[in-house]
Amino acid sequence: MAIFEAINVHGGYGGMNILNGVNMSIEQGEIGVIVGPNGAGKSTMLKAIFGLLHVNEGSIALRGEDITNADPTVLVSKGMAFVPQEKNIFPSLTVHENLEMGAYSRKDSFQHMLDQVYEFFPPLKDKRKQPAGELSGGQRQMVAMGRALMMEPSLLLLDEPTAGLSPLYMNEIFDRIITINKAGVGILMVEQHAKQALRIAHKGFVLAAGQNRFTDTGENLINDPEVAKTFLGG
Amino acid sequence: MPLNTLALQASDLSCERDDRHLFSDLTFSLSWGECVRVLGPNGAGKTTLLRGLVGLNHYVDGAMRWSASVDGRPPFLYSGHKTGVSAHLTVAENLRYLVGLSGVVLTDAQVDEALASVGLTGFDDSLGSELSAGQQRRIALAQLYVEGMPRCWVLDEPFVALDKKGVAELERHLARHCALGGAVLLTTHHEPTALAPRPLMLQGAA
Amino acid sequence: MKSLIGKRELILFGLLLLAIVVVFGLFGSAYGTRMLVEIACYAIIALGLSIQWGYAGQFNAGVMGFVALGGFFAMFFSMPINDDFWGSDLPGQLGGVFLRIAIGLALIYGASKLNRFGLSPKLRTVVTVLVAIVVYFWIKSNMVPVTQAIERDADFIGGLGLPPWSGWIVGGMVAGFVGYFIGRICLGLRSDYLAIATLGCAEIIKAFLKNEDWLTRGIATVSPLPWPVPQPIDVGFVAARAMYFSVTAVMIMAIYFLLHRAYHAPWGRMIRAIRDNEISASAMGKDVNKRSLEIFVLGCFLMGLGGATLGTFNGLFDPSGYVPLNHTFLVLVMVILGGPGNNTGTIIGAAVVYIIWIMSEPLALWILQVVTSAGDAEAQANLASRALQARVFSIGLLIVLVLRYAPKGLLPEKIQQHN
Amino acid sequence: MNEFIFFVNNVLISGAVSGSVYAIGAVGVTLVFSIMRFAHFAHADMMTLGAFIVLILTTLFPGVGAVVGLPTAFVLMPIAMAVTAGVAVGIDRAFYKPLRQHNVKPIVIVIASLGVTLMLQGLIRLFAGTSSRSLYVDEFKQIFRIDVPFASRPLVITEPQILLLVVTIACVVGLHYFLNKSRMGKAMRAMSDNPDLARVSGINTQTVIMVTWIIAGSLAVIAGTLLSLDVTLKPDLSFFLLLPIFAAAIVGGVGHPYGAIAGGFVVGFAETMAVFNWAVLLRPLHRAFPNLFELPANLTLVGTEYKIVVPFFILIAILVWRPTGLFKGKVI
Amino acid sequence: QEIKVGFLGGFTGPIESLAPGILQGAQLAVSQVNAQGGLLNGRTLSMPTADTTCVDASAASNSADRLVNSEGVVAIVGGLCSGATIAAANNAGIPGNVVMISPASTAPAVSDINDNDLVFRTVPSDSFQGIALARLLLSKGIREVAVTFLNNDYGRGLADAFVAEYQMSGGQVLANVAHEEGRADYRSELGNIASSGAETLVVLAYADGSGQTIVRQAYESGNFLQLVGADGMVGDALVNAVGAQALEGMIATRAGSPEIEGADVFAAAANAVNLDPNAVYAAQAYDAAFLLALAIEKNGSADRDSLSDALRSVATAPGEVILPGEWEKAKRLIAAGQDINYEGAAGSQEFDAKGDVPGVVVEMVVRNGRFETLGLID
Ligand SMILES: Nc1ncnc2c1ncn2[C@@H]1O[C@H](COP(=O)(O)OP(=O)(O)OP(=O)(O)O)[C@@H](O)[C@H]1O
Ligand SMILES: Nc1ncnc2c1ncn2[C@@H]1O[C@H](COP(=O)(O)OP(=O)(O)OP(=O)(O)O)[C@@H](O)[C@H]1O
Ligand SMILES: CC(C)C[C@H](N)C(=O)O
Ligand SMILES: [Mg+2]
Ligand SMILES: [Mg+2]
Repeated sequence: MAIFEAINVHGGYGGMNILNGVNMSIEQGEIGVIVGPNGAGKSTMLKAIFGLLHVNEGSIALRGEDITNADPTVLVSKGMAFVPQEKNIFPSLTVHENLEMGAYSRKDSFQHMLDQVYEFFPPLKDKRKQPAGELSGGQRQMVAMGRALMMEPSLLLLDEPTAGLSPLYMNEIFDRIITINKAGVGILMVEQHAKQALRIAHKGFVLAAGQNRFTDTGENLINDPEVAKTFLGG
Repeated sequence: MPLNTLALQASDLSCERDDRHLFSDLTFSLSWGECVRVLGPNGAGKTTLLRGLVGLNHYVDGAMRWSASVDGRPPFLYSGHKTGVSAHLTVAENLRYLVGLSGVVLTDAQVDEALASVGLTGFDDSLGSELSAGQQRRIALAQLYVEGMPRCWVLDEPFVALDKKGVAELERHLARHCALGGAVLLTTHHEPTALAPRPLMLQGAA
Repeated sequence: MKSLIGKRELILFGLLLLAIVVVFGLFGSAYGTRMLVEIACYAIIALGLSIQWGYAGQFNAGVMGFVALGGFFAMFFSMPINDDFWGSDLPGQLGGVFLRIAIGLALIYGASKLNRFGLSPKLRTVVTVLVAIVVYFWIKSNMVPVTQAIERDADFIGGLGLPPWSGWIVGGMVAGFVGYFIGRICLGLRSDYLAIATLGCAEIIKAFLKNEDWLTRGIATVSPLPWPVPQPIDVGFVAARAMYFSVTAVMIMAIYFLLHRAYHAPWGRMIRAIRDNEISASAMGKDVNKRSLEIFVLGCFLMGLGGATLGTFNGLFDPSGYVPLNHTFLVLVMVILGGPGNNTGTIIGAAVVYIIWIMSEPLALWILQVVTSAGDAEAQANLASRALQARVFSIGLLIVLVLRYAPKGLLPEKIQQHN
Repeated sequence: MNEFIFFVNNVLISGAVSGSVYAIGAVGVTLVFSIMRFAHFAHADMMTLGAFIVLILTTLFPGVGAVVGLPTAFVLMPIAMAVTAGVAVGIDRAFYKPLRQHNVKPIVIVIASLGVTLMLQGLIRLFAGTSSRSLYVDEFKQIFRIDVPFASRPLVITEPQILLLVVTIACVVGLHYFLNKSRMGKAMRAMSDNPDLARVSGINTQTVIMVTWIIAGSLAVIAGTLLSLDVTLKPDLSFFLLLPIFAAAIVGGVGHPYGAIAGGFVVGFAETMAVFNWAVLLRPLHRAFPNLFELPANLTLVGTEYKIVVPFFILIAILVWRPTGLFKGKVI
Repeated sequence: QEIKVGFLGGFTGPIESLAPGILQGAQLAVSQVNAQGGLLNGRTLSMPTADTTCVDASAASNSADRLVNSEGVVAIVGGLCSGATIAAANNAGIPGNVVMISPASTAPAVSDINDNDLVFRTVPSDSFQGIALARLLLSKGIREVAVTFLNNDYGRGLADAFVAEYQMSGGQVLANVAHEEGRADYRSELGNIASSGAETLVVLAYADGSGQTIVRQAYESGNFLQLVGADGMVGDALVNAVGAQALEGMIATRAGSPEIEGADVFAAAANAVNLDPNAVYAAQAYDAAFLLALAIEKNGSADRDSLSDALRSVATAPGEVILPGEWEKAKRLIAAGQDINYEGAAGSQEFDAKGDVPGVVVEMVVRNGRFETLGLID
């Protein structure tokens, strides 16, 4: 059974629809990657999934349970986590507190996750007590990822997690994502580093103008000449 | 007069933050027609350096000399890691505002033209907050297509959030700019293909 | 252009007329005419706020201060000349003080320009502040004996014996002048800051008028004030008030006409463009700051003017009588209820709200009386003044209700397509 | 020595007392601002409201204080805090929340809060009249006159002043721990930083807003009650507090709780120092060297009648030179 | 039908505890008139009230406007606070041609209203009380004082009169500071005053307003050994509010009733209706109301015209003496065309050209938690 499935999603900001029937699904333990040009609706789709904007038509389900237009707080408690594309940290909170906020709705101890995040992103460990706003662009991105991992989510939505990261860290992040994924976490992420991302993806979705243009395995999409030409930049 | 051949001359720059040296004894220059890319891993101090050079922070010590500027306008065009796009202004207003910082006033036609160059045709009345991340980046980049802007560009991570086409177009534009005698100082983690910037390593980085 | 008066306006006017007739019937025509004049004065003030808030989105929470300034100048210009003062050597001494003030200001100004002579801006600021402090004490020590002498020997300096309307105009101008300074400082900041700053400014103006007894007679009130038309003592209440009303009515019409003209001129188009596209002034260059400052000053001018007409009509100048409730919030409700930026709406709003304001007292009194069903006279008197407080509540309630259910007011501003 | 005691009494103690009131008030304003992004003008009236509730309680249950040895009003204050907190939450639900959900500009909510100000004042006056009242219903204020060696004047401090200072310190410490150690406190800071991300992190923003009002309301009651114990209770108390409190909040940097506390004391001390007659302190010097200089009887910066000018000028100066406040507030 | 004489007083605001007693004094006169057959052929006298709030001039003139224009009163008893009286007279009373008799407005400025002979008072001016207060303090050996006065017509007028006399007779005024009504805290003002070194504080203000707060805080500060007040501060409500131990020994003055027959008659009548005859200005209010009733009867109609002439005629000698309560007798005499001369509860009420009356000032002191009258000051 698909752990996550979105069928024919229409939605947008205010009156106008940005998404015009998007379909997506990923199975337990899969990585899905969304690629597409600027303004295609990738971020909008993630927001729609996470209940941050209204879905006018279509349905979204998590492990078969309908979560269309559910409140983000509910989704978090159902094991979803989301790293937005921008403004994804709390700048005046320390790195440590940022991570704690990630675990806000956890009632149990999350010390092991803290350790794990610091292990994932060693630069953060030194800067634990520093306000996250004082970090460099890449370090912030790490904080954002770390924050999302704190809930030990079963489905992780990532909007351009590698933006502004050095190639070294980008590869690290992809490795981490694979590791997390191996542990059984479903991943749905938007990437502009499309090739690298599709390489680790089980499924790829190419969005344009709020609709699926191509949906296939990562492999196939990379090898599809049309996709490569228009969306992966040669 | 070195200042006429150099867009920027910086010598003995140093910066200390969090009780550690991000860089020290950094000396470099940027000539017209040249593109320099500041290199270093995350947290190396690239952003700090650029902001220090353009006067947005006081952490960077040392001598920095920009080429002389025309009638009191800033001698450089800076576009930051954060795009500086205001959520409450429309796209056109945002652009006017940004170029206004360099003392340039645009006609409606010029606005349309610049927006078209970055693929934002038709968005001029949308609010900044109503744009996707890549589109916001494009507003900031639209100033690079405006006539009469300073010729020395300081760009922090200009490629972030751009799609493949956008990246390629920007690379081409930067290359063209240098070929026409402009100067570019940038940071990016993206490996450019159509552009061959001179690397400037920030040493001592973590 | 479509006809100026739409159906909605007609209905509102009709209802308003009915309400006015009812008031005349219930409380007599002396009271009724008085209400009309007060409505007219408040309408002028409200127009001032309406263009600030409606045209330019500036929220001025210090209407009271500008109104009080107007009231003061109405008094100052129109009161007869005080021979105790002018006949002594006090005017000369006071002139000396003013001369010193002028010298002091020149010194401060000079200090603030020291950077031209190579002083670093930081040092210049320090020097300027020091100079300002010294000048302040110098003037203070020179001024206090003179003002005390005036208070002792002449009560206060009295008026200038000029026609009231001259005071009205000067009052408006000074209000505009004060508005200019506040605007210069606050218009570029968040709108809440403008609100707080104007609120504070109003209190300062009031404190000044209350405590500079040599100039204003302080809390001891000045009355009666001369009118530009015959006064009740000569022709009776109704006739005198009716004449006063005609003067204010003419003023409103003139202001209305001028605003209408300006609004449809290029200046007005620019203003609307600024307002419609909202905030960040700098997006379109310095002109925006200038335009919004103009609007702010114009608004303050109207408030001062209205305040002056109101002051003259009340026949007394009592700085402590200026309270935010009557002179800031009441006006605010008039504007938001009437429709910010819509002049017709604002005038109607002024009338509606003023009638509600007046009527809420007897209404609340009646309710209170029914509830407590008549105690002794003392309790009755007490009830009456409690009922007065019902006004405070009803104005507050009106504000939140309008904001929630009719955020654009009774007569929303007509958004015309321009360009 | 006497002169020094006089200085302590009139500047240090008074300044600390009014500073505390401003600080507690400004914290409330600043918290509301940082969570909901609007200047809550009705805050000072929540102080008055709280004090009136205390007054009602004190009239109903006089003598409670005698049992504990503290003023009755102080003992009953927690009940009023609970009530006022409830009222604050109710006001938000009824008046601010609908506007928020309509996504109006913040200034519109500011205007609504002015409306709420008037409603609160109207109600208070309608039921309690306009006169001033004492919160000491059947007791009298305890005054401590502490004799100091080498001085004939005693140090004077009253019971409510001591309570106020103690409670202020307790509030500051408590707030510090709450904001930095507790889950909810951190959530509040998170929400003030980035409300959208707070929602995404699973923070229930409605709850945070509610808690904010509860804290703001309770703090308002503390400030209002202790101030009224110290002076008297009047329905229009709030008008005199509004400006200093906002000045304090802005001086400290809006949205910055510690800044608000510092701002409160800055404004408080500035006020007392501005109206203090500095000639008093120079008198000993003058006595020692009578011919050195001439000492005027009155050397005050501004007359007491212009006290209100002090916060205003501080406010303007900050707006001109450093609109983000001493501690770099959130937004300008 | 009814004939209306309005009562204009500060029922709320800084004399709210004094106003009720004053109103009752006036109402006593009204009820006596009505009980003894009413006026002008059996019409009854009624007394609508209006609140001036004492300190807000606009409120005062609005209330007076209402009495004059909406209620249609023939005359007015009031106002009480001087500022309110002046505002009401200038803006409603005088333009409306309404006679006003104030039972309490003591400010010298009231004499100088340009009033077409419409404004009177049954209480002596503060130029009188101020002198009396100055002499009283000097006679007690108090030679240095600090003065703080309410910044209005009353406070300022009284302070001027007091300070002039006190300094002329050798006293020293170390500080003379105005303060403003309605604040919750006067400690900075008091601090400033105390910095002058004075140990006696003269507070010229109102008992339910700034006066109360000031004496309370003056006591708390411990900077003053002796508190002094005037008519505005006299009232047991003040003692109850501030606390007896704080006020014990406070000295005050007020306009009193001289030892005349009318005073005793009034006292008896007042006691009969449970009204404290010594309540501040109750007797004066009684006189004002009674005089107005007499004047209306004398004038022969409920018209406002020529009422002030009638008032002067009934109030001043010569004429058959009328004492408080003697309404039937007065009516009879007036009907018979005889001249009468009212000799009232608080004085003989002989109006001078400005509408003022002579009178006496008494010394008060707080003892055992109450204001006690010690006797006339000469
Ligand atoms: N406001 C600040 N206060 C204190 N330290 C800061 C502040 N801003 C940045 N830093 C620190 O300075 C160092 C350099 O940051 P900078 O932003 O210049 O890095 P960068 O090279 O641009 O990195 P990236 O590629 O991730 O953007 C980092 O370690 C960061 O934590
Ligand atoms: N808040 C908003 N209100 C209205 N329209 C919006 C809003 N945010 C985005 N849009 C519009 O929705 C479309 C899709 O935006 P979205 O952010 O989903 O793009 P994206 O695919 O994530 O692009 P990018 O690669 O640039 O991040 C864009 O055309 C944008 O203008
Ligand atoms: C009632 C009195 C205290 C009034 C006071 N004598 C005054 O003239 O204002
Ligand atoms: Mg996006
Ligand atoms: Mg960077």
